[in-house]
Amino acid sequence: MKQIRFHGRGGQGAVTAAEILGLAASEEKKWCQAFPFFGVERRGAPVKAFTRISDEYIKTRQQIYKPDYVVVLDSTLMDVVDTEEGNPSTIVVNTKRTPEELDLSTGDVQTIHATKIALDEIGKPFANTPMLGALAAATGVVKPESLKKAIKEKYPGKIGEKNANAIQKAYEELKK
Amino acid sequence: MKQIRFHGRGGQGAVTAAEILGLAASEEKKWCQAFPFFGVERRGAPVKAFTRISDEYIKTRQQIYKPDYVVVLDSTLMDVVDTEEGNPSTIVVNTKRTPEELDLSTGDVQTIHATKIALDEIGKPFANTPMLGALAAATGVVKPESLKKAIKEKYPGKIGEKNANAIQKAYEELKK
Amino acid sequence: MEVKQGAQAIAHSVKKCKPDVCSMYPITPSTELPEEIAQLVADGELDATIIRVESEFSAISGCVGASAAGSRAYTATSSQGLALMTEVLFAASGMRLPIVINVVNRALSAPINIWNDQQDSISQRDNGWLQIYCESNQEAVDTTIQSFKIAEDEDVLLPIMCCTDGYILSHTYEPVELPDEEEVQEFLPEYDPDHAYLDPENPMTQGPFAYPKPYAALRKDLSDAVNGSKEIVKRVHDEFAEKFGRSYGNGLIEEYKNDKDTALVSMGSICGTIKSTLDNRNDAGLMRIRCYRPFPEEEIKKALEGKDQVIVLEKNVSMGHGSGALYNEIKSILPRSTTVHDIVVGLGGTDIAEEDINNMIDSLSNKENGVKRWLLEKGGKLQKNRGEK
Amino acid sequence: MEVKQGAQAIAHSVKKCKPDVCSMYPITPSTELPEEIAQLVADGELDATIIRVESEFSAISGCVGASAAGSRAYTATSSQGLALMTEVLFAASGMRLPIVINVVNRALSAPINIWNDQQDSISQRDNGWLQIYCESNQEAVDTTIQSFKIAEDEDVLLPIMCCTDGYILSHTYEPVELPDEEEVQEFLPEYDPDHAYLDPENPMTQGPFAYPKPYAALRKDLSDAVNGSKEIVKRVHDEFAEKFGRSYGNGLIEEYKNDKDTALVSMGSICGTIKSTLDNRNDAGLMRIRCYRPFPEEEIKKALEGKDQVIVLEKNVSMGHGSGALYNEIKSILPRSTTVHDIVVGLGGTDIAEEDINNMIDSLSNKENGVKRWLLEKGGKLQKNRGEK
Amino acid sequence: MEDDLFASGHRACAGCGSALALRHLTKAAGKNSVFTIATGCMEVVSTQYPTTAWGVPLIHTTFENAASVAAGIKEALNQQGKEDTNVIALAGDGGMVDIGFRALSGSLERGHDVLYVCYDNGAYMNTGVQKSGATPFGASTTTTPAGKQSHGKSEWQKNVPFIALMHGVNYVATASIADLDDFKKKVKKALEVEGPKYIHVHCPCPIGWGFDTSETIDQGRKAVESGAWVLYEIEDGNFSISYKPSERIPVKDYLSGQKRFKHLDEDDVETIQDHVDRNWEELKKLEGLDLDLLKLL
Amino acid sequence: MEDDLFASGHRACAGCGSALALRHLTKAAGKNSVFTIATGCMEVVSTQYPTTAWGVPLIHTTFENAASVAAGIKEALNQQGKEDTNVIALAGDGGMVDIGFRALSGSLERGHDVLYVCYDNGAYMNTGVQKSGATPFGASTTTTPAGKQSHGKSEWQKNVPFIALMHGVNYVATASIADLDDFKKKVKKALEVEGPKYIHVHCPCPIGWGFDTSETIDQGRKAVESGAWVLYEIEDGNFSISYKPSERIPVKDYLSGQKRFKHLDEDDVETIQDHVDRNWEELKKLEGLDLDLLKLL
Amino acid sequence: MTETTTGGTIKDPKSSKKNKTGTWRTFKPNVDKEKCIKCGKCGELCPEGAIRITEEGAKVNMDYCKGCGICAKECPVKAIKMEKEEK
Amino acid sequence: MTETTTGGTIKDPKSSKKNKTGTWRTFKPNVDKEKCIKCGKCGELCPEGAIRITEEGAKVNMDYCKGCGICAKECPVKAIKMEKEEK
Ligand SMILES: Cc1ncc(C[n+]2csc(CCOP(=O)(O)OP(=O)(O)O)c2C)c(N)n1
Ligand SMILES: Cc1ncc(C[n+]2csc(CCOP(=O)(O)OP(=O)(O)O)c2C)c(N)n1
Ligand code: SF4
Ligand code: SF4
Ligand code: SF4
Ligand code: SF4
Ligand code: SF4
Ligand code: SF4
Ligand SMILES: [Mg+2]
Ligand SMILES: [Mg+2]
Repeated sequence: MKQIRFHGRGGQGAVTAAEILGLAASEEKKWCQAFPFFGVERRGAPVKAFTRISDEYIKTRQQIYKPDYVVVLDSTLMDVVDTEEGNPSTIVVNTKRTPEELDLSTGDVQTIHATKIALDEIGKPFANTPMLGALAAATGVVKPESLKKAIKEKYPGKIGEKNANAIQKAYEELKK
Repeated sequence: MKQIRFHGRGGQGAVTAAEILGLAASEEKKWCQAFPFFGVERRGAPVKAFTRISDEYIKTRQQIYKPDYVVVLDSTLMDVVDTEEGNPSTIVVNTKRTPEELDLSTGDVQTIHATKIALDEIGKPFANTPMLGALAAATGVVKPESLKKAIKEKYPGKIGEKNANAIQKAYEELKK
Repeated sequence: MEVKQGAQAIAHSVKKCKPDVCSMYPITPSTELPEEIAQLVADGELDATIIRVESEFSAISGCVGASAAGSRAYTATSSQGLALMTEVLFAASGMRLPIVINVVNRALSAPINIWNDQQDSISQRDNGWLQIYCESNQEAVDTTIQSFKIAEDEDVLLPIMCCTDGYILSHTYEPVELPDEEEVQEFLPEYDPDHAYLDPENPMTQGPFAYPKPYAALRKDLSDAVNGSKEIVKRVHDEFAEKFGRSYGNGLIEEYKNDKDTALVSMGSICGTIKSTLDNRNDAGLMRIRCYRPFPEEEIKKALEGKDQVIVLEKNVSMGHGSGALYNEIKSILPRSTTVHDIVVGLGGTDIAEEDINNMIDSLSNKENGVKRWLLEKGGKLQKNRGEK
Repeated sequence: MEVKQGAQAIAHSVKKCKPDVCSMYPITPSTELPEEIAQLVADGELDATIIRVESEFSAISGCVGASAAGSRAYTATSSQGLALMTEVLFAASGMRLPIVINVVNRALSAPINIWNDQQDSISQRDNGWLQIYCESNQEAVDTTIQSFKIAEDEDVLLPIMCCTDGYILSHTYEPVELPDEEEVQEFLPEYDPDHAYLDPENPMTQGPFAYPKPYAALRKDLSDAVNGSKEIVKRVHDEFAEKFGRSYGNGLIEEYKNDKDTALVSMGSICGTIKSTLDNRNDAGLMRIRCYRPFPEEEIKKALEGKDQVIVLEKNVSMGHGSGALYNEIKSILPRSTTVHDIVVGLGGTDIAEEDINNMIDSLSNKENGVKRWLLEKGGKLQKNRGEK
Repeated sequence: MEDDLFASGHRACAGCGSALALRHLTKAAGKNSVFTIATGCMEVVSTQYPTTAWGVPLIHTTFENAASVAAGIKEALNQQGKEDTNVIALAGDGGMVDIGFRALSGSLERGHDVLYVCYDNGAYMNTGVQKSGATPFGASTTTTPAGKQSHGKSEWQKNVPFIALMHGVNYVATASIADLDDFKKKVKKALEVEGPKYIHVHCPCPIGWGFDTSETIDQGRKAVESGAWVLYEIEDGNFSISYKPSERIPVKDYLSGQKRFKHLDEDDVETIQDHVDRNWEELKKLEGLDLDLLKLL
Repeated sequence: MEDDLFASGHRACAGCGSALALRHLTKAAGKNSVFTIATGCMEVVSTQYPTTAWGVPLIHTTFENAASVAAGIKEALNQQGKEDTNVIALAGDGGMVDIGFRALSGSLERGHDVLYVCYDNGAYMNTGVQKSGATPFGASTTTTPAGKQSHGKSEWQKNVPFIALMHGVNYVATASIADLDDFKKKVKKALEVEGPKYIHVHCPCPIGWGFDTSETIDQGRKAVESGAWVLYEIEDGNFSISYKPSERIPVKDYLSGQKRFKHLDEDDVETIQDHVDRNWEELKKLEGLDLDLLKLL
Repeated sequence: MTETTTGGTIKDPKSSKKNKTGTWRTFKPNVDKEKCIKCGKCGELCPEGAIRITEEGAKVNMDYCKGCGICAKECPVKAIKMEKEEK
Repeated sequence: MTETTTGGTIKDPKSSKKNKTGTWRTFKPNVDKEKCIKCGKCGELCPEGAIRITEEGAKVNMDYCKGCGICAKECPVKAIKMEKEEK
């Protein structure tokens, strides 16, 4: 079983990212669970969302305390919340900066300027979908094809296409 | 312990009669309970009320099924409800008729035209208080003095006086 | 001693406690309470503000506002009225507002019925309100006064229901001793809370939003306060007994001839009828629960220790069990060597006569396992749950 | 299989049951149900009338009106909303109206909190509604469909609450199989009641006023119907399993590795976490209560027969006991040879982790008498009731 | 004579104005009608299990929810294809004006095709004459008793017809059992209107008001003749007075026949007369105005 | 600058019009005020245990009962001899107009000396933008979503200020966060009036309406300039418009800036424009009339 | 045992007629058939629906008449008198 | 264990200030002190109460500013610009 935590702000699509990751896993005939941290914070406030992926039916309903991977949609959050909580093995951050500049204790730190990709590909600064591509590249937890299929199913038509492109772009960028 | 049942119609003061009988018993340092049969019938409909009198504290809260005495405030009720239910030893009826004319199975049947007394003494056709005088005369369950004291305490001033007179008159009439 | 109708007597008792705000709505059979209190205020005998609300939801909400402002708040209700208050009842205990309600017990719809049973308050048993059930009008008068003192005790600070059976007590005239007003004032200290007032000089926020951890911790606080109040219920009862000379068992439970192998267990006015019945036989005793919330587990256990047979008579049903709610609470604390029977009685005002109680004692035995039965009418046969062999 | 949010999945399940009237009011965390259903109607995918009421009191009242008129009526709610319905809930069961509510469980105020526990529906346990608690979203989807069929069965004719844990299920996306609409229609017969319609050609009066005797008799009828519905809950569950290939224990309870000396007892989504925990140890099993009302006493007794130790984990408190409501219900039916512990967990959304469950099993033992404990935060120590030595 | 749809054998008090209103309401609405009623005198006296006074379908649930039960019924009947069945929500002044007011307001706002009828006997009669929002100023009730410190109810009655109107209701009317033809005409007219409609009918109660059972009609008539109760209609936002007494009798003539007003002193009576005069003037003004009362927000 | 009584650190969304209203409401009411608030955005964002944004005493209980809790507070403070403390009951449109409406109506009827303030953001925002009685016609909300069969909400908004007025309330006003001086003036004026008073303040919500957080004031302003939201006062039954745009902008200019109206077609917009025009005319008429709106029954 | 129906529904419309409220009466209306002009007023105004207008004039159904006296009071020609019910 | 107060009352007025909502911001207002005419409009209109007008002009308390942009939009002289918050 793999457990992933997303950090974002209300409105940035962390929950949607967690959901789409689950959808992608499902495309691969895996079981999944995706859920937000159930807060009442308003738009702009830090939020968390989670995904579990497993080859088997997932029975447990506890929250995720020890994520395998962490995805940070907005690097400004890193001063505000402990994004490394629970010792993830990999952390993927949306930022212009390099992993070194971030100076984290997590073993595998990967960075990507997903907002730029989003602006380029989708025309809006929603970094959540490209960050899924980045996660796929960094960890292989799902295949980028599954992500693209998932996003196209959720958003049929243009929007889905564009988001799929952003996922692909981010995937490739980090794979390099 | 003595148990008394009153029959009347909504608005005729059966409950008040039961209460005043209780008050009178209390004047004689006895314990009492007075309660209506808890119906939702509207004014005019047949109603029942009860009094228990005892030398000791009364523990029981059951309804009264076997009254020692029954008081009928309105003889037109006798075709409508079974005023003899529970085999009372004495039944006192407000009517112009004689006990014989009533043709009841109760051993001791006493009649008195209490409405007339009420009209004479109180100026209103409320037979409930004179019927208490009649009950006292017929059964001795309380003394007429206690009834008069009770009614005067409950209705200080003129009204109490008049009702007390009605009680006395009815008492005397039936004692003859 | 004065002969007074139960509801009137309670109203006079309330008056002596000098509530500041009475926020009330009429409903049979508690109606006489708001009526009598309105008359006392109209006649200048009680200096309280009455809020003649448009619903029971507002009745209890008005009490919440007044109590949160640091005043003594009071209401009375029954049945549908209490059910309508449900949401606010939970809030009031959570906010630790020592509101006093005289619940005049009545059955719940549907069908609609105005007579007595105890479904209304018993179905509020989870909500953190204390509940005391009275056997007589005198006890109702006395318990009303005790209620204010218990609720406002700084170790309690909880709302309380003083429960009396509708009609059977509320509409019965019988002698009561109304405590002297000055003595009541001596007995009942002024209410001057530290946790609930609304003072612009000292602003506080009441009724906040809480995340899981503080929420759970506050619920535990509440639970501890409810449990802890047992001692205060007892203490206030004893203090009252000391000052006014009347007591009711140990304040939590009352035992009557409870030295037999069989014990009846019940609450409220029916216990009078049971006592009267037991006066004529020698094979059973009574353990009356006076304080139902908090549930005096130890006291009950002790009082029923070693019994062969316990017969619970209760005026409520917990649907889906085929029995009343009290049954499980009693059964769960007794050893298996004690046979526990449950009889649902008195629903919607069906009378329970001494003959019925005799019949129960005669027909039940500790030989069999505990049984669940219903008495649906006076003099009726004990009914089984459908499907029971 | 589709990955869907719990609430959405349930909404689609409701849609397949084709309710006629959905009378609904939003409240966290059940809000997504009225929202999703509104969207389905707005898009012409469901031909139902939505009544967008101004309160939950009217939500359930609208259901009562529609159901009394002989239509299939539906609503969804949580917490405060369910509490606000209290009075009408009693009326609806008394009138035998087979309304279906999806209760998305949430804690009750005060303090206000929007997260999951089960206080809301558990505190409605007396009122004659059936209650089924789901462990997963798939079960919620399936049980919603079963609920209509159970409720409308002519031997039942009772309203039902299909309960799912707020957020933990309602807001979690996971794969679910949404039954085919036509198959659902085959499974669920048309509702054509004989006891509740409003036809000018055939006038009937519903919700009358009843004197004590008929009142008591009607309450007994209700109780018998609730108890009798146990068989239908089971039967409908089996029929569903037959047709759709999914089952949940025997429909009433579900046993998991329940061949150990220790059994955990619980309801709802936490049972998933418990199962997962038990997968890594070999000294305890689980008995999950799926059908809480009616209370499947015999089934539970049998499943717990001979256990040394039973640990009840419950997300509610019956104040004044220092424990949850389920505790007494379980304890009262088990022999004294079985030690029964109660742990109040998960109040107001506090998470229960596998570590906590391990800790409970490890720290409790059947040597001592049953204990009552509280888990107030994830990874926290089990707390005693204040005053307990 | 056709059989009443609200049948004999009901248990209302002798001389009950509300029962009279129900006889005629059911008659005017006709057989193709479904009723729901809030708890109150009329429900308690007409549905004692296992008998019923109703010849049309009726459902009672609670005191608060007649309006929302009606909404449920109406929408269910529509779904069943029975759009032409009249649905009528009935409540006393307590059930409509006070405790049931949220349900009424919500139902009006949503616009269900339901007729709401408040039978206003001026207090909570079923529970023994407690004040309601509709109780008139000065009336002594058991919760606003006259006493050393009190002259009865100290607020004016709640203006529910206008409040209903402000919900955007196309048909609002007041009526009285003193003019049954007017009442029935209004019921019929209302039932012709699509959407929500509201009728408030004045029903004297011998018990609660304190007058002889034979005077029920007379008391209602005096209310109308004095202007203490004004008969009017508001159709599509247009206000019109249905009946204008050639000369209004002094309100004292109305008040003096009732025990509930017995305690009022001359000042009180004057206050009430002033109020009635003032209202009458304003209502007459309103009648002449070119103002669409439905279009104020 | 004096410290706000509704302090920074509250958790409302960026650009929240309602939070702005509360800042100024508390300022205008001043320190000697006690508030009670219904469940809703403003309560949830301001009272997260163990912190509070409130610098004045506040109590929250449920969603339905702000008005009756306020009644209890006011009467208790009176009993304590603190008659001069302002008591203010605050609720969103859901809490005031829908679920809390019985409590409001009852409290108004009884005449407690309380100021009721509805902060109207046009829907149930706290639970995710569901329709309320105050939601404008045509708005898409999560419970009145635009869809194949639907053009958003199909009823006009409930006219609560006039409904409140018809309860006999001596001071009723509408306001907007687009004119804070007007709002504060009205709050102060209201607090000078004895008895119940009602203020309904329009508070744009970027989340629920769908506009950029920077446009909150602008959206409010467009509502006022188009006449979709009219600022007025009704003092002792006398109606007056507080602000008359020299020329009303087309309502389209207001609607077009918001996602909730995005689906409306030309016909819809015209319907709304007609409605707004018509209301404006009627309100202007009303302003000129010699009619005491408090004396209609 | 008491007979019941599912949910307490009553399928017997107007069965209140079994309840003879005439027993509540203490005064009863006496119609003077000579005077009666058959205007129907009394029948309209009787809260019990206890008056039918027949060929011979107003006819009171004593099974239900509660004796309120409205008919007597409102009869335009005073054709009805209330008399004490006697036994 | 979590600390609690009786009934959950909060006796610490305005303690929300402990909650630095400045962390929510993605854009931040930048006041051009030169342009600012100290009219106070921005301070009045800030939902956070995060602007004080000082001698030198409008001053934003970045601890609480959520970056809504109202101040920038409403400033009569356009003295405020919203800029992306950078890390
Ligand atoms: C929630 C609730 N509160 C109170 C009652 C008690 N109750 C029943 S009817 C009634 C008064 C009814 O008054 P109204 O609506 O004016 O009808 P009326 O009896 O006057 O005809 C009251 C207070 C109730 N049934 N339910
Ligand atoms: C009885 C009850 N029903 C529903 C809710 C859920 N609820 C809380 S706030 C809210 C909406 C509030 O809307 P409004 O009053 O307009 O305030 P806003 O959130 O828009 O500021 C709802 C539906 C509740 N708390 N209690
Ligand atoms: S109390 Fe009044 S309204 Fe009620 S039944 Fe009697 S007369 Fe009619
Ligand atoms: S949702 Fe709207 S009203 Fe609620 S806090 Fe956010 S901006 Fe304010
Ligand atoms: S009112 Fe008089 S005249 Fe007319 S029908 Fe009746 S009895 Fe005859
Ligand atoms: S006395 Fe009354 S009840 Fe009898 S017939 Fe005349 S009007 Fe009807
Ligand atoms: S609005 Fe502009 S000019 Fe006015 S104080 Fe603020 S920054 Fe300065
Ligand atoms: S951007 Fe918004 S929150 Fe920040 S100072 Fe300006 S108005 Fe205030
Ligand atoms: Mg009434
Ligand atoms: Mg809102």
